[in-house]
This record gives sequence, structure tokens and C-alpha cells, in this order.
Amino acid sequence: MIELSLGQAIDRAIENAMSEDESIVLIGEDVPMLRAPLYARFGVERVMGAPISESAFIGAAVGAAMEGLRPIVELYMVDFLAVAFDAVLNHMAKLEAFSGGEWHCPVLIRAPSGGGYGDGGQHAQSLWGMLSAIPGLTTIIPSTPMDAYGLTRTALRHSGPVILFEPKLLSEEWLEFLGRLGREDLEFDVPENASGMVNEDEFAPFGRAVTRREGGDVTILSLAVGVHRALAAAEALASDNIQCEVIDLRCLSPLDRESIRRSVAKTGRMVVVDEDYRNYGLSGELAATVLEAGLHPTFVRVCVEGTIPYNHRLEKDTLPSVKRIIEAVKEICQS
Amino acid sequence: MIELSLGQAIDRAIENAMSEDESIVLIGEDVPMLRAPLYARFGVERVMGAPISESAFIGAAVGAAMEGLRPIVELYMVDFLAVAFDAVLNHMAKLEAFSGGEWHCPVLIRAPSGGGYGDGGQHAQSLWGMLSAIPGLTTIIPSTPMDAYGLTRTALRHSGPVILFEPKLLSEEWLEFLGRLGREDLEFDVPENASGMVNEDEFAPFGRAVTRREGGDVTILSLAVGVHRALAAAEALASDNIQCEVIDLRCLSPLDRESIRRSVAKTGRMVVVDEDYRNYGLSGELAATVLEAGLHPTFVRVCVEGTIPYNHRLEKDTLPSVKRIIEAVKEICQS
Amino acid sequence: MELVNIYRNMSRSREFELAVAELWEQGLITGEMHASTGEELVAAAVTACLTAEDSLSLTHRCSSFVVARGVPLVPVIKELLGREDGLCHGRGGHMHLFSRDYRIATSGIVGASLPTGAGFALAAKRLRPHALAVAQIGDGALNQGMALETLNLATVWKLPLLVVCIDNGWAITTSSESLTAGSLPERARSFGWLVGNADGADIEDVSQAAKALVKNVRAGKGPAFLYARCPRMDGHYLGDALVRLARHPVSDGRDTLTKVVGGAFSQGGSGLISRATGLTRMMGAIGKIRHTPAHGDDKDPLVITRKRLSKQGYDVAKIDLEAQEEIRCAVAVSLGEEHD
Amino acid sequence: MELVNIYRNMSRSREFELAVAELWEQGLITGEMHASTGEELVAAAVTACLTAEDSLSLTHRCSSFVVARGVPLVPVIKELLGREDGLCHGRGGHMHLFSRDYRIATSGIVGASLPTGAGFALAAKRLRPHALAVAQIGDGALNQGMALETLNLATVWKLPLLVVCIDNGWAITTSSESLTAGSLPERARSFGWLVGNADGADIEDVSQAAKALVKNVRAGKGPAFLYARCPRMDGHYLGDALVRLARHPVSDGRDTLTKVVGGAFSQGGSGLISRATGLTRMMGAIGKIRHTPAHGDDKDPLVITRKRLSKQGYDVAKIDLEAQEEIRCAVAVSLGEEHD
Ligand SMILES: Cc1ncc(C[n+]2csc(CCOP(=O)(O)OP(=O)(O)O)c2C)c(N)n1
Ligand SMILES: Cc1ncc(C[n+]2csc(CCOP(=O)(O)OP(=O)(O)O)c2C)c(N)n1
Ligand SMILES: [Mg+2]
Ligand SMILES: [Mg+2]
Repeated sequence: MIELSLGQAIDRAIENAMSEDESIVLIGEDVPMLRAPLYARFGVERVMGAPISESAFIGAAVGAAMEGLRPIVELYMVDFLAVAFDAVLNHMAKLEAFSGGEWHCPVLIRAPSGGGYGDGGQHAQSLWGMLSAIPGLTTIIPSTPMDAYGLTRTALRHSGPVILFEPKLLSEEWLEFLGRLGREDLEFDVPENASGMVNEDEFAPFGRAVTRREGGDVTILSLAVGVHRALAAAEALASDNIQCEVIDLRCLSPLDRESIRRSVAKTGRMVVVDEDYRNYGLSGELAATVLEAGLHPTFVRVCVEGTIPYNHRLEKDTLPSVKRIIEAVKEICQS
Repeated sequence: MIELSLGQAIDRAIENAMSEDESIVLIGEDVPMLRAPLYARFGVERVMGAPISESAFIGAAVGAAMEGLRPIVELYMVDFLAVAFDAVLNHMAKLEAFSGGEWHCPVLIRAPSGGGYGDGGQHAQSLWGMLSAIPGLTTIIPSTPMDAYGLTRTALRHSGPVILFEPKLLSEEWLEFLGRLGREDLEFDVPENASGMVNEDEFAPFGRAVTRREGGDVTILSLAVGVHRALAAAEALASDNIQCEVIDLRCLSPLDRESIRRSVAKTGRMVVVDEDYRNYGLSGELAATVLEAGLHPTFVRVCVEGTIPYNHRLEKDTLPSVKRIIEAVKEICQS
Repeated sequence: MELVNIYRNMSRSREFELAVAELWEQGLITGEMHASTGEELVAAAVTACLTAEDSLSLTHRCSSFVVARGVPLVPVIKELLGREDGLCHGRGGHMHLFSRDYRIATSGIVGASLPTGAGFALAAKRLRPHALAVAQIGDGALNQGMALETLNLATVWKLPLLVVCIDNGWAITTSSESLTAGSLPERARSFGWLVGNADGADIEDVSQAAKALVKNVRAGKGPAFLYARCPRMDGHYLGDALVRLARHPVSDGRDTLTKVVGGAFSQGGSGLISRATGLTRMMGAIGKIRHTPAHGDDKDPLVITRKRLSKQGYDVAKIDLEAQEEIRCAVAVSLGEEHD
Repeated sequence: MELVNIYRNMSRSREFELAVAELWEQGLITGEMHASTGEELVAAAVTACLTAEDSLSLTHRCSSFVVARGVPLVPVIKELLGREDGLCHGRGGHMHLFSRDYRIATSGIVGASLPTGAGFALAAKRLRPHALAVAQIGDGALNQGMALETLNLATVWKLPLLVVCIDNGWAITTSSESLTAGSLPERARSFGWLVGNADGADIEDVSQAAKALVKNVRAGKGPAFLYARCPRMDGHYLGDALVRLARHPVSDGRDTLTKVVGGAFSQGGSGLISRATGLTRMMGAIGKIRHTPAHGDDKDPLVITRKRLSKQGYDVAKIDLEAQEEIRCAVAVSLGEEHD
């Protein structure tokens, strides 16, 4: 067991996997510097800096994966996946179906996501809703270093394409690289316990949610930073005698519908906390999940409702905050 | 009043708007040939053929719209929007928010959508779910020539970006161009009444659903081809004494949540018929819409569950069919 | 011998396309079926340089490469028919022919064959010494961002990639010179590519160019670009309306022409010059299509090659017959008919 | 007179960047703040050729253009501070400065400035005779698909577009020559562009090149490409770790170096040569950063220009003082402080 940040845990998972599996290569802009220890260890042939050509190098990763490599592609931010969306939607996700199940594409895309450090709305999106909508992709979104490690390890043995969202606010390295930049007295609203212990032998399964806190009154469904906000809200609400169950979804595709239904059946109340856009995304899918099971909870969502503003205070209010979660929970406990 | 196909109705709306508004230009691959009458009428400066460079010409449309033109961009198919997704997600949708509401981007993207003519899974997607998830965009999806005309006219006076989905199966011209190709005895499963009367003075409002059939037992929510399938199913079900209310959503962003809730409150049963992917999309948003209003209907979805196969029969089974709708309705009427 | 093998594959490809056209006419193949008639020579000459370790990333107009590569034809035809026992179990279709055994992928997204090809090349470079990847691309597709990006990527990564750019002068209804700036070989050169230029109707020319480039690529000297001009003999796809209009303006084009003329004389709209320019350009495009070589005429690359080899004393008639027989048989088997 | 005006804007831009750096150091500006120090001359010389009818599509490194264009500085600074009364009401931020009045847009998506610029040019062409659009772009961004596509689009549409490509030798931590094939001026030329080449520290050179190209573009002769080399004086963004590492390897780089050395000597992994190549390249990059001109040294384009104009008898000191005063005042007003 070692204590790592979420970003370090992913790095470690990659390093361990690369040392076990010669077919893994790491591709991305600036990776020789960003992942200098890997570059120093695995050399220029396995850690490949790429020009600013996301369509070409993600597309190439798909081809390389088809022909025997296992590429990991690093993006600077998930927002930039938009310039290479075709490689995702029309190629990596469809290969298996198009080939009648005969060909596979084991690509892992590592995509830092989310805001909270005042970088503006083209650099703060989560987008896991729309990406999870695409049949043929696996999407994983860790909220703890242990899950980050374990899910990455699993992804690097999986036969299909996986998108790994790395919440920047939980990755000390990204915060330093994009936000703090040497300014020592700059504070971000980073959840406590963003760092944590990692057991390097443990893999995490896809499609399995985790209950982070038990409670009988309300089910809060969340992921990534939202889980930490929800736990803080639950803590505060406990003193008002409201017991929240906090479920960390971890993986959106496949989605652990069973666990969601079990908890919602118990509490009859459901709050979705999501840093992604509200409409046509995760919160809706969760509503459908319970309705399909014939459950009829009260329901409220705490999501992002518009383009994320640059102003740091407005940004905070736009992203799901502890305050907004508490209000939402109280609202459905009263109704 | 004139009788037109859905595609002709859009053409007519564009032609009328272009003759009224000098700032409208039409941009797209092959538009000089595909829209030859417009090319002949409005000339080379207003009907501009574009190289196969969707990112550049959609991005350019955004810039042109900011500086005083009103571009209409034609895509061959919405599937190909993936290669230009950045222009949509990070530029046209965000301009108004980024500029603090001061700058607008009146771009209309005309995007043929959907399958049903055996062209394979990269040429048959609907994708309105993920596009409607993006704050700042309007998405319109007509199922009739009248709506196609009226919504296009409204879009061409709207101040922001609009994506117009043109269901290929309802556009005789596309079916001829992509499917039949001169083969006279080739049949597609085209709904009856795909053509219809158009009143050229009538505009259709955004964000307003239409009830296509009234009924007290089940609410079927749909759009595009699905509406026609739902109406056929409703017809069949009526003989089993099940009365379906069929609502045509027409516009997903903004969504007419009021009409949806009113009908579902009445029937207590809800079926979503959607040619787009099932997960993390429209059907979920509709579930959330009713749950948020405290409604607790029985719920079932008839959507696309995976990559759309080439084989024509498999494709038919993958897309929402009358048969699947009937089964779904019966299922929730029994439970 | 080598030239004969190339010719054999040309002949097989042409027979294949003719058979496909027939199936298509009968309505047994759905969607947009893009014939590669006119580019058989390039496909055959390039694949002649390949080994089983090499891979191919192809476009929507891929049949000649698939045939020349030696993929068993029955599963391919069955795939076009959408059969469960087709190459991709009927799930992919004509724009999505995938063969893991033959290292072939195709895509219906214009431009996508280049990134995929770069990925194949990257895998080859790391895993199979001396193997290379071929990526086919159309002239119009070289305006697509991901294709242009790959021109840069492949050079700086020094990938064993041979791009085969087939310039048939068209992208659907757009005549290429009107919307492509500069020259494509120059474009590739500016990204540091070794470029070969070939006439897609000249078997020696294409074959030599392909061999020279492949040799360089295999030697690890980085990517190479084979630029070949070929006619688009059957229009963009089978049943192409523009081809029908050009060939039978009265029976197949009346509606279209009426509408266009209607537009040109409508009140309101742009000035006369702008309108006239439009009409003139359209007529020009139709005229250009009229001048495309037709099957069997003396600009048809197959006919040219046949003549040339015949002069050199080869028994091309026999090859043609064999090809015909092979394809006829494959079609019959695919349709589940008895084959005599 | 003209050169003096250019110098004035250079001086104003430099003062602006220094003031921004101070606000940034104090934590008043969030996120990634990209300084344009080193490219003030290019921005000033290009904007000197523009009229109010022209428009500008800019990148993440846009300050010098914004300042030289004459956008009122108080709203700009307030926007960087995220204030409600900022240029974009605090919603956009440093990578999203939009001014409708000054026809300026920026984007944080690398490469996006070119399509937007093409759109500006298209609107200009149709609506404002003789107006043109300027699109700024970095050297790294010219590997982005949409930028490359625009090189083709602008030519075939004959757009009045001036692309200003600023080659500062870097894309974040990547030294440009390592991942960009060929030469960028050649690349543009292969797409049919008129290309001008300028040394971003030579005021006559840049100014003449800009004027000549703008003249051509205004005359309706199609797009032009100004390629200018400039130093990236303050790293990729304020607080750039690589710059800190290069300048203070012991205090700021110890952690990084330890990890890297750890990686290099770990068991397992690639062979020695591959590892050594990696380490050598990293050291090379750090070395290159060490050789970047620093503020005030004699390779700083501002210093070079100051000296040249001073020799020609201009009172540059006065201009510098005025610029200093203007910026100091704008900052004070933006912060809501009294200004003496
Ligand atoms: C991204 C994308 N845009 C548009 C299309 C529609 N389309 C299919 S083929 C084609 C023309 C391709 O021209 P070219 O590359 O020259 O190939 P050719 O058909 O001539 O072989 C177009 C525009 C597509 N399939 N994908
Ligand atoms: C599509 C996209 N990919 C990656 C990035 C991250 N990024 C921001 S600036 C930059 C480097 C740009 O280099 P260059 O174009 O040379 O401009 P410079 O920073 O040197 O001015 C990168 C990779 C981005 N913003 N957008
Ligand atoms: Mg072509
Ligand atoms: Mg640069």
C-alpha cells in the first residue's frame, strides 16, 4: 500500500502495466515531458510524443490496436476530444460490431476532465454523458486513487476501447500544471481525501458501483468530484438527521443498474450529482433506470446547466457544490 | 398549400428565406448539384460548394455568422458531424455564453439522419441525443413536411445556432439519392403520409410538441420516423381497445416538458420511441422530465441498442419498428 | 510473369465489379455501392508488392484492393448481400469490410483511411520487421483534416506507410480541380514525403512506381506517396444520377433539368452573371462526365493493359475467361445456387 | 511615424503583459495565462495595416493583438480578473476574449482560429468591400486538421484572409522541429498561398512583409500567409514548470529530476539506447529553453526595436513611459483603486 494522488495512481497503473506488457505504448502531446519518468524508463519507442493532431493520433491508435499494439492515448483535456470525435464515435466504438465481433480495439484514452480551477468553459467540461451514449465504448470515472489504479489496470487488459476520465480537481499534478503553476498560496476547492492509499495488486471491475456511505433516507448517485461533494453534504445532513446513501458509479458504460435500483428501492428518494451537463445525459439515464424497474422515487438533479463560466465564483456555483446538494436533499425530503 | 416531401419542404423554406434575406448563404459539399435549383437562382456567391473539410467549413460558418452572414451548412449525414464536432461543441454552442451574451451565431446545420435503407452503421445514426445535450444549441427534428418547412423558417430567423435533422427515410430525395438510385422496383419501409401539405406562410415555434393522436391509456413520445411508426402501432392497438396518445416532440432543445407531463399525468403510462441510441440520451431525459414533476408512470423504451447493422432485416429490427412498439405498449398495459 | 499476375487481378477485379453491379441492379445489395472500375490496375500493382505481414486501410471504393489481396470472394460477396455468413456476418456491409486474416480494414468516413493506415504502420514498425501498411485515399479526401494531419504524423514518426492516392478527378459531383488547391503530389512533398507519380492506365509505370516506393518504405526510410490518375468509370456509385443524366439527359434528366431551369429564371435571387456562372459550371461538370472512358473503350485502363500484354504475347483472353469463371462461380455459391 | 506607432503598441503590449503577470502572480487571474511577450512586434505591425472593418481571429496567446488593436484595456483586464463588468462579463476569460465592436474573437482550441478567420473573411468578402480578416496561429497549431483544411478552403474560396503564423519554436514542452514535417512556409505554398517570411525582431522586415501581403489580400487576390519567427519569452504560460526548471533546476526542479532519474534506472523497461535517447532529448529541450532571450537582453525584440528607433532619433523613452503610465492606470482602474 502506498499513498498516491489520483493522477499518480493512474501513472502507477500505467507503469506497472507497461512493464508487464510490451505491447503497450503511450501516445500524446508532450508525453515525453508530462510522463518523463515513463519516458526515461520505457524510451522513445514506447512513449511517443505526438503533434497537435488528435484526429490522426487517436485514429492511428485505433489502427495500431487492431494490429497488435495496446495504445494508451493521453489527451490534454476531454474537451479536446471534440476535434477527434470521429475516431471515437465512428471507428473505435464500431469496429467490433462492424467486423461481426471478430476484430478488437484495445485502446485506452486518458482524458482529464472537469473544472474548478478557473480555466473557462472550453477547458472544464466532463462530457461523460455523451461519450457513454455511444454503444461499444467503456467509460470509467474514478473518484479515488485506489479506483483510478484498479480501473486503469482492468482497462489495460480489456479487449475493447475504454475512456478513462481523470477529474483534474482530484489530480494534484494537473492542478499544479494548469492552475497553481508554482503559486504556492493559491487555493482550490479540492475535496479532502483526494489522495489515498493504493494497493497495487487490486484491480477494479467494470460495471460495479460502490456505496461510499450508507443511509436510509436518500440515495445520492454521483461520480468523480461529485462523490466527495456528496459525502461532505451527507456529513452535514446527518446532523439534521437525514441519512444519505452515497453511491459512486465509477463506470457509466456498463452501468451498474442493479446497485442503483437496490438503493433507490430502499430510500425512495434520489438525487443525482453530476459535473456534466444536465440535459440528455447521465441524470436522465439514471431516471430511466429506476423507472424501468418500476421504482418511483422522488427525484432531483444537481448538475451543470449551461456553459461553465470563467469567473471562479460563478464556476463554483455552476458545478455541483455541497451547498446545492444539501438544498436538493432537503427539498426532496420535505416533499 | 402545396404537397411536398419533407426534403422538398426544407428546400422550399430555404429558398423562400434566401429570397427574403440576402445574408443567407448555403454551404456544403456538392450543394451546387444537390441544390441545383438554388444554385441556378442564387448563383455561385450564395450557394457555395465546399471541399471535404467539414471542420473548416462549419468553423467558417460560425465565423461568418458572427460577422453578419446567416450560413446554412449542409452535411451529407449527421454521422459526419463527428469530424467537425469541435465547431459545434466548443464554438457555435459557446459563443453566446463566452461573449457574455453579446455576440450571436445564427448558423443552421442541415443534417440528414437515420437509417432504413441499408447503408451500414456509419451512415444511419440519429445522434440528436448527444447534440441536444450541449447547452447553447437548438435542435429541431421534423416528422412532417409542414413542420419541416415551419421549423426551418423559424430557424432562419433565430439568433442562435440550430441543428436541423432531416430523417432520410422521410425525404424521398435522399432515398432516391442514397438508396434507390434509379432502381425502380426497390422498396423501403417508408411510412405512409411521408409527403404532405405545406402552407408557406406558417412558421412553427421552437420548444412546442404536437399531439398527433389523442388517447387515454398510454403516452407514446417520439419524433421523426418514430412518430409514424407510433401512429401505425396506435392504429393497430386501437382495435385491441388500447388508446394511445402519440406526441411528436419536434424540438429537443428546448424541450416542451409541459406537454409531456400533461399527457403522462393523464395516461400514467409512457413509451419512448427513439431511433437514436437508448442509453444516455433522449429516453433518459424524458424519464427525468416526468420524475422531476413527481409523476410516476410505468415506463418502457423502444430505442436503438447498439451499432446499426448493415443487413437490412437486422437493421429493421434494430430501429424501432411498429411491432416492437406494439409489444412495448402491451407490456406496460398489462403490468 | 509479374505483369501477368497484375493483369489477372485486374481482370478478376473488373469481373467482380460487373457481378456486383448485377446483384446491385437486382436490388440484392442495399445502400451506396461504390464501384472501383478504372482503378483495378493501381490496386493490383500495389498489392503485388505486399506480403501477408502487410496491412491495408481502404476507403469506400475498396473492391479492387480486396479482390487483388486475395480475400476469399464468397464471404465478401455474402457480406455485400448482408448474409450472416458474410465476411463480417452481415453487420458491416460494403463500406465496412474487415478481415483480420488479410489485415484489411475499410471505412465510409472520408479521410479516415489515413489515420488507420498510420496505426497499422505503427504496429508493423514495432511488431513485424519489414512489414508496412498501405492506405488508400481518394483525391477529395486529401482535403479532410485527419488525412492532412496524417501527412505530418507519418513523416515525423517515420512510419512504414505507403499512401496510395487515387485521383479520379471527382468527389461525388464535385470536379476535383475546383475545390482542391495546388497539386496533391506537391502537397505530400511539402510534408516531407517521397512521392511517386503514375498513370493509372500504364501497367509498367504504376508497377515500377509502386515497387520503388515500397522498397523505400520497407527499408525504414519513412512514408511514401503514390499518386495515380484513374478514371471513375461508373460514377460515384452504382446508379449515379449524374452519370445517368449525362448519358440519358432526356429520359433520366428531364425532371432535374426542368427544376434547374426553373430556378435560373425565378424572380428574385442573384444577378444574371452569378446565375449564369452557376449554370455554366453545372453544364461543364456534366460534359466532363460524358468524356469519362466507358467500359471497353480504348481509354479503359483494362483495355489498354489487355492490349499491351497481348502484344507482348500473353494469353490475356485465357486469363479473362478464368477470371470470369471464378467470379461467376463465387456469385453462384454466394447466392446459394448450384454451380455447374 | 508609422514605425513609431508600431513601437508604441509594442511597448504598450509589453507593459500590459508585465502587468498581467503581476496580477497573475498575486492569484487574481486563474487558469492558464499565456503571455505573448516576444511577439509584440508582429502583432503591432500587422494591426497597423488594419481598418475598423477588418476582423481578427486569435489564439490563446492573443494579448498583443488585443492591445495593439486598441480594445479599451480596462474591460480587458477586468475580464482577466473575471469581473462582471469585464469585456465578456467575466464569462469568457483569457482564452475567450470577444469583442464585437473590434471584431475580435479568440479560442482556446488549438487550430480553431483558422476556420473562424476564414468565416470572418467570407463575411467580409460579401458584406464589406476591401475588408479582410486576420487569423493568428501558432506553429504547433499548423498540425491541427482544421487549420490544414483551412489552408485549402481559403485558397479555393479566394478569401481575403491573412494568416499570421507565429513560430516561437514550441508547442508547450515540444520543440517544434521534432514534430513538424517540412517547413511551414512551404506547407502554405503547397496549398497555393502567397507567403511572406519575416524575422519577428526586425521592425522593417515585419512591417514591409505585412504591408505587402495585406495589399494583395485587399486587392482580392486570395489569402496570404505571414510566417514570423519570435521567441517565446515567458514559456508556454505564466509559471511554466519547464521554464522554472531550466532557470532554477535546483530549487524548482529537484522533484522532477529525481523522478525522471528514478524512471531511467528502474528495472524492466526498454533497452539502454532507447532510454538514453529519451533522456538526451529531454536535456536538449531544457537547454533550448535556457537559450531563449530574456526580458531586456539584446535578443529581446522589444530591446532590438527600441535601439533601432532610438538610433533613428525617436524618443522611445518617452513612448515607454507613456505606455507604462497608461497600463498602470488601466490596472488601477480595473482593480477599483484610485489612480493618481
Ligand atoms: C467525413 C465525410 N464527409 C463526407 C462524406 C460523403 N462522401 C462519401 S464519398 C465522398 C467523396 C470522396 O471523394 P474522393 O476522396 O475523391 O473518393 P472517390 O469517391 O472519388 O473515390 C464524400 C464527400 C463522407 N462519407 N465522410
Ligand atoms: C485541440 C487542442 N489540443 C491541445 C490543446 C492544448 N494546447 C494548448 S496550447 C498548445 C500548444 C500550441 O502551440 P502553438 O500552436 O505553437 O502555439 P504557442 O502556444 O506556441 O503560441 C496545446 C497543445 C488545445 N488547447 N487544443
Ligand atoms: Mg475522387
Ligand atoms: Mg508555438
